[in-house]
Amino acid sequence: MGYEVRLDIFEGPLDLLLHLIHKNEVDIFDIPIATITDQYLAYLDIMKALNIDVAGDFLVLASTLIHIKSKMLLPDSKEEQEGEIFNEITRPLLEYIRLRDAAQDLSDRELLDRDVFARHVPPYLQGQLRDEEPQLDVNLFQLIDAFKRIMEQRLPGVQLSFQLEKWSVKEKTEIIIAHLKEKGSIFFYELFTEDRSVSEFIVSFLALLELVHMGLVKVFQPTLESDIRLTASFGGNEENGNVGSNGQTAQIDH
Amino acid sequence: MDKPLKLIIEALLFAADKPLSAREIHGWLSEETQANIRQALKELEAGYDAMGRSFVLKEVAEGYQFRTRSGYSPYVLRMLKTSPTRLSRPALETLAIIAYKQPILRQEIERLRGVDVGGILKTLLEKGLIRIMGRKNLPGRPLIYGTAKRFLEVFDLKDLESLPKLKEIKDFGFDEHETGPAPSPSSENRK
Amino acid sequence: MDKPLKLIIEALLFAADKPLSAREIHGWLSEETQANIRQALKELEAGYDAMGRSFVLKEVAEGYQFRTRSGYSPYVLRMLKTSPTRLSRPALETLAIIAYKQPILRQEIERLRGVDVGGILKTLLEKGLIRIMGRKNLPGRPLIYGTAKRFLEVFDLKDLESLPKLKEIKDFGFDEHETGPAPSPSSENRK
Repeated sequence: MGYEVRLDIFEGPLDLLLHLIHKNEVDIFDIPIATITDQYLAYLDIMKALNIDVAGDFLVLASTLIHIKSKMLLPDSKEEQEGEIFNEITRPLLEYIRLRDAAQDLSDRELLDRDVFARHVPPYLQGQLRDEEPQLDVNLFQLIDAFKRIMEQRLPGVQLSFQLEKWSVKEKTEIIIAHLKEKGSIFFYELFTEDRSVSEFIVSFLALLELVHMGLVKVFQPTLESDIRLTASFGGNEENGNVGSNGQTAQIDH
Repeated sequence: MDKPLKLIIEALLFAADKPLSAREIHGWLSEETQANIRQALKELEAGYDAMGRSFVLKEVAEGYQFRTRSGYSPYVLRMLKTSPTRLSRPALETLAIIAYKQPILRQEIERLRGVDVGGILKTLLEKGLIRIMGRKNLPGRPLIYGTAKRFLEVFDLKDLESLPKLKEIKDFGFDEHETGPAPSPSSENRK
Repeated sequence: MDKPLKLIIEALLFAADKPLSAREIHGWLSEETQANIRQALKELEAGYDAMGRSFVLKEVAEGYQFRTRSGYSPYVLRMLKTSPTRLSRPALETLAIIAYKQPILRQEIERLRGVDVGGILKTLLEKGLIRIMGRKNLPGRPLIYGTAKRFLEVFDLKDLESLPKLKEIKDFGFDEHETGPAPSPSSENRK
């Protein structure tokens, strides 16, 4: 006798959805949304009950399912509903199956160091004369790792930049405003991508706080996982022309 | 050149630790034409295939490399005492997406797989299977991913074109770029 | 054992990175006697010698090893001379600092690494990975360093902008569920 509940752990929401579709022996082109939604949610409940972290990805699909299920109660045209099910559920599933199969095909090939083996550099050949414009055997990740190592060795704040420019909050606010004028909205971290030192980073941040405080910039986060977004709320693009640093920035000064 | 070209090339392939292309070989044997080198490679490939030894010359990653035949892997693995190259299923799926959809953004991979792939991208980058191709002109300038040459080597592919074709998603007016042989009616059972 | 002993041994010799003795081989093929293995090695040796290929199976001090015939060594050496070399860790770290912090002064690199980098800078300059961008208007007019075009080639980057930013690097590391060769923790309960 096994346990009554055998809990598969699924890689992601699409995996779980496929499992439910197979389990119910239904056609992927004719998914009984109400049933599948209930089972999907029940599964998430079990995961929660077992203290398994339900990743946000699962919840996104859950809300899509609930949304579709609830719409089916409305007197929308049947065609419209079917269209939505197809676009939101069936199509991503088909695409997923297709790529999952492709992954399987890849894995069925004669893989190096699993099924077949190449010669290793014979050491008796190595070291017999070298250089003369040798190529380099490094990859990007080794480089990144090296940089991370260096940065981790250093205490935050001790990082010195040879750039001698000192940034003022005023200059940074102007830069932020210019960015926003150009693009309308930017991501929070974009503010700092050009900062070369901790102090510059801090000045950028202070400038942002200042702008928010004065109501010139709105800050919001579209979803929990996404980065914070900044939008301009300073009257915008009509007066674009030469507002460069006089108009708003004059206010900022104080 | 006092040795037959075919055998010189064989010696190079034998002593190399990566696949060699006709172009690279030409770099070391500039007195020969690339056409001759290419011809010699083809002959070597066919010759080894016919010889029935435990290794063959294979065309892979836009070059040629001697490799053991797959039947011998249990013994070689015993000797090397390594576990065979293994990619987890999520890693393999992510890699497949990148291989077929490149150039591709992380965001797009995540949409297709339905889950976060940050850690997996790191693994694939570390294994040298994928590479960063550049940045997309979008907010945040996201990185663009594609497969690296090592991907071809590991997965026994001559080049990206020899990736097996994606299976069709039948019917339903899918606006996919792969349009293949006659779409059959709906609710297709895949394999 | 479903393959001829001789070919199994051949595959092992082919994939090994050092000479193999009959005793070692016996360790992996314990179902065979050492005498048989020794016999197979002798036959392989004679067979390759007679075949007149560019390489032979040679008995050296520690066992048997495939080696190219000496007549081919000029060609092999030509190839090896241009074979990839690795960068030492200090060199890689220095290069990483220059890549991410350029334009940068030697003094600043040394502050970050905590050691003298004169020799390393020279190596990196020689390898064409970094270049001198100019002189800083400071006492002593110190040199300013940056990466060279070859840096992009070696790391397969389209441009400097394609170097992942620190934030992106952190993103990669964030999701740790994909570290080892084993399937990721979240998936290991499957099957």
